[in-house]
Amino acid sequence: MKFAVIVFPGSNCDDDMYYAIEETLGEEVEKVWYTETDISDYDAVLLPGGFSYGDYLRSGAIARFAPVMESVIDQAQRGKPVLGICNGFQVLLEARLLPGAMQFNKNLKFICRPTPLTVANADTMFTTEYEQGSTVTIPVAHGEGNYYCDDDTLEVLKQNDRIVFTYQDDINGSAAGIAGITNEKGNILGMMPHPERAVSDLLGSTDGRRLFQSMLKNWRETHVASS
Amino acid sequence: MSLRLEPSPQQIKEEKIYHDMGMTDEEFAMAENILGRLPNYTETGVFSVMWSEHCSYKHSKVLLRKFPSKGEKVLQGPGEGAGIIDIGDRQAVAFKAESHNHPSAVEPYQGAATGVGGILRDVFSMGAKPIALLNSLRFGELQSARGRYLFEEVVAGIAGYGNCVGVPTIGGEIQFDPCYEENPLMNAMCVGLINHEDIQKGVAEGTGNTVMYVGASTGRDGIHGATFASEELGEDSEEKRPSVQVGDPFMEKLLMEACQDLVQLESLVGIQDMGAAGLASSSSEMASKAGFGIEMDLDKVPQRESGMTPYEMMLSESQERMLLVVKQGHEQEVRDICDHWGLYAAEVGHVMEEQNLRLLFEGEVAADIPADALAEEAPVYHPESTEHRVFTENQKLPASSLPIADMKQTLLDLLRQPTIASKEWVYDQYDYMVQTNTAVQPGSDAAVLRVRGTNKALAMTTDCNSRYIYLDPETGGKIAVAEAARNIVCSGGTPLGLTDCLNYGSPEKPEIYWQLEKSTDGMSEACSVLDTPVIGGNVSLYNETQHGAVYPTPVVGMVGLIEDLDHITTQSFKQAGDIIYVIGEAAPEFGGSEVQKMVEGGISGRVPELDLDVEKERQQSLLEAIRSGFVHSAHDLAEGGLAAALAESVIDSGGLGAGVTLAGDTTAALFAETQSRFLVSVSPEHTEPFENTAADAVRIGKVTNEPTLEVHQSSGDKVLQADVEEMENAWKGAIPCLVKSKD
Amino acid sequence: MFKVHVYVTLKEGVLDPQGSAVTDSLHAMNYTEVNSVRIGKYLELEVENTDNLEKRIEEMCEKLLSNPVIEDYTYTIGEAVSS
Amino acid sequence: MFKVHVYVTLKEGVLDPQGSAVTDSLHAMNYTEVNSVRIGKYLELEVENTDNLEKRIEEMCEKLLSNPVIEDYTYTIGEAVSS
Ligand SMILES: Nc1ncnc2c1ncn2[C@@H]1O[C@H](COP(=O)(O)OP(=O)(O)O)[C@@H](O)[C@H]1O
Ligand SMILES: [Mg+2]
Repeated sequence: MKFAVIVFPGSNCDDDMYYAIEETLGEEVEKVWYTETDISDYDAVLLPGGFSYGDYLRSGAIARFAPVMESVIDQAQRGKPVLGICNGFQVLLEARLLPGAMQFNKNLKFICRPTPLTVANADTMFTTEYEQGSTVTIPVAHGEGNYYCDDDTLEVLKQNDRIVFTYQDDINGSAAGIAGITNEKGNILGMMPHPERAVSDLLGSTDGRRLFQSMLKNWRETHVASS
Repeated sequence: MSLRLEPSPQQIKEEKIYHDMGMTDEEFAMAENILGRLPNYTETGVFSVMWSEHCSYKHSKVLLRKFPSKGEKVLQGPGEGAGIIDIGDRQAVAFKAESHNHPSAVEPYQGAATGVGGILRDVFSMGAKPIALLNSLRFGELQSARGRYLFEEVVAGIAGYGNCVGVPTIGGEIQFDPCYEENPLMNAMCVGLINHEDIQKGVAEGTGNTVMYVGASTGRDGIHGATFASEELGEDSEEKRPSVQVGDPFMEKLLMEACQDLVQLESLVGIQDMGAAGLASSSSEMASKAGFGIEMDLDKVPQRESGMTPYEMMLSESQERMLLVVKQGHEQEVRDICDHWGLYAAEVGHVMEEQNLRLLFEGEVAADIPADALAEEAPVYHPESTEHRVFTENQKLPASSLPIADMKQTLLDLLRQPTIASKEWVYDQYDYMVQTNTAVQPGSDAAVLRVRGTNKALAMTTDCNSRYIYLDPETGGKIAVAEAARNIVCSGGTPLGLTDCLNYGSPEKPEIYWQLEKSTDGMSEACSVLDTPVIGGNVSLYNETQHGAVYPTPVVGMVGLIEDLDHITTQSFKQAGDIIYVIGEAAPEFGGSEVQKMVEGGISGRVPELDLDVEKERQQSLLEAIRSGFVHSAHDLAEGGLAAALAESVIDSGGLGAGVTLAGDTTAALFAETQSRFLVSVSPEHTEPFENTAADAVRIGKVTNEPTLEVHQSSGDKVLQADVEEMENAWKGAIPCLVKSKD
Repeated sequence: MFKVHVYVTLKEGVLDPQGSAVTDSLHAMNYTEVNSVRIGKYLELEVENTDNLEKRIEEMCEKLLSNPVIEDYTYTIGEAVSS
Repeated sequence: MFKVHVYVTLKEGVLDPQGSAVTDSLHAMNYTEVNSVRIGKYLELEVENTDNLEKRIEEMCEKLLSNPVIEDYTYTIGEAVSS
């Protein structure tokens, strides 16, 4: 499986994402600079966390218009797995690939800490290696992670099982404790916590590994099935 | 040139306009003498910033020479952006600390943010990749609204900048004391990783080579920042407010990435950041170090505002800028890299044989000064020194014991002291995990980062208990170094060396100069004995207001090498049944201690004694025990003594407790801040070899499964019992509670 | 050249954590006459005269300067200024 | 009750990194007619009628709503609204 880690000017968790794939999956992974216009060669697209363009104006707002995004949107619409973590999630929201928007954390401060999450849907291509309802500890690191959407949208998310991770404590004010959601088709996941920071005991948790393993497993299954 | 409404050289001299720039009559005369004519306005400005305390160290140079700065592993000592120490495998660490006190007093968010930006550039301009940021902060008490405002904004500024550039802020220290109320301290440290072959220097050599300017354009911000940092904060500091610089961490991130590519160029001759005194210092220093000159055409300097004068351009402290020298004909290589990162690179001048800094502007020579005169030949002062009366008086005081009746209440109160209390409220705002190397997060004695691709790790810490230094500068200076080393050792590392950041009042006051002298003596001695060379640092003087000077605060930033990931050790207890030891015996030493300040409302008397040989011996044996795998947890005893250390070791242990029995005077055993002591836990099967290794270790009790801390006297009487939960609430709740209180 | 002023505000009904915090601080400072504060953005653009100036500004606002999911915008075109 | 509008802008000469990044982004999106963007804050306050309304608003602006070290502010008092 071949992963693309999209790199925008000012991206800062791109290396972390790269290493997480390399170290936990041993699969092919490349950093793709924001000026690329065709990423159809890759099997999955990873939008890394941290910041992009300094997160000026609104997190993800400027990155959303980077040249590479046209191809990202195209691939996403064709059903390729797209994972946006933290800033990547914000970019997906700005690009309207996922519904809603981010606001400042309710305490108005950046928050960095390992955070207990509930796996609210273990039946997505990103989460099959988790158990439904289980607790995983994955760090967050964000200033704008307070997820907002209107009531109708929230209802749709709930009805269609599109809420994938929720915070066990209300750390940032997110609607319904949302930490991660998918699109309708289920091939796009946006989440604020950083699974790529939870891939080794040395760093304090390995709970993020199963997310990447799920992606690989599901890709292999569909790939083997279809070929 | 009437377009600039600048005073003529004659006017500058007659009306003593140089006084406004911080130059004395003698200094102006020196400048006149060097030039053999009267300096014009631009030249006077350039002299004044280059000869400011901040850039020239004119009052501290003599003292800095005492620091041992050599060592087998030292690849780069003081004199460049950052010092560098070998860590094996052709890798090295580059690190440096720097103060941003005055800017932080005036505009705390931006002051702190640009402090972080500046220290990062010092490190990545050496060719290193920044892997960690630390800081050392001092504020007034949090009971005051201004103290809280500065504290919150400085922390937010550090977070805002560091998080955005993607370098983890993994550690630091904070103390609160009324002496910092008006004059907070903001010291930032950066640690970078570098391959030996990538080490760069800030030199401009080779006649004809091209001088290039990369990064943000130059604006009118921060003009005279260096002079500003060399003056006392007074009423008119408000007026200097427009000199506040605003940081652009996004630009910094691009610059940092670009530099990592630029240093790979064969054709790169030298590189230096534009820090204090901006273009003036980077150009003259690069020329002077190389023994060449630079001619710069100021019309080519990227400018953010129109109508800027040479004076303004040379003195601007706009952030996120670098000066490069590249071999003639290879400019395009630099441009290509910069283009990739979306940065603008301008050719602004060239290296010349004649060792001058020559500035052209609108076709005329705007300044022409020998580079050495600016960078090397600043006046050196040997200020007068008089023993500080605080020391004299406190030495006479008899050792006093503290009347403590309720041990438990005292412990809980101590845990609530903001200097001891958990700093989680602070580091929660710092991204301390980005780059995914953080093996020991903020909260333990030293933070630990693995070195990716190796089995090694680096431990780092900042330290300085300025109360000791205030009462007894020499002993306090030794303690600052020793304590930093203790923190490194407790985490399993060998101290490699240190950077310092010397924050004092006005050196022109003999008693302050004496503090500076004595404390650096103490530090030097400790560095020699503990084998921790000083590889860089920074001096920040004039930290005083009409209410007096801050405590002398020589912050120590230390880095240590952990040779095997298995040696990484933290302070929390790990396992019920483990045996608890204290290395080193307590004496009734309370002078300058946290408990004294709390109980008596102030500090006085003699500070704890420090025997450096004992210190060294204990550090070495503890390290050996750790490396042999005997030690489950290690914590140095510092503010709040053994009581605070025991509490901290149980609070983060995930539900464990401890039961200990203490011999002798319980108040001293629990709360004294006697030096060279450690709290260690060891699994039962290793007690024998551990005791053989750590000769001064005394068994005091056991880690238990009950989440309580129990302390008994040897008579069997219980002196203290506290639930982990109540200790944790006191310790973790203190700062959030103080910050929320509004008066 | 025109100076264009863009005002971006949170949609009605969207909570404004920053605004609430500022309201609380004002109350703590005894400005109890303030009932509420909502915080938005104020952008000043210098724009060359072009065809369809208004349409282009609206596009910029919708695409980049505001996020229509939670924000509204208004703008005014100021006096022509010499560049 | 009055609706008060406060506009907080960066002082002239103070760097506006956000504004520059937005300008660059607009250019990349082909809005090259935009010469510059400066980003400030726009606050809407609902304030009960009090004596010295203007003075109190100015105080709030100076103490809390703007940072006088790097920012300027202006304000307008809108129509009275029923609370
Ligand atoms: N207190 C100190 N101890 C040791 N070295 C110091 C000290 N202060 C300054 N230095 C060294 O002097 C050199 C010049 O310092 P500085 O002017 O702060 O550098 P920069 O302009 O790069 O910030 C640096 O190499 C620095 O490490
Ligand atoms: Mg520097």
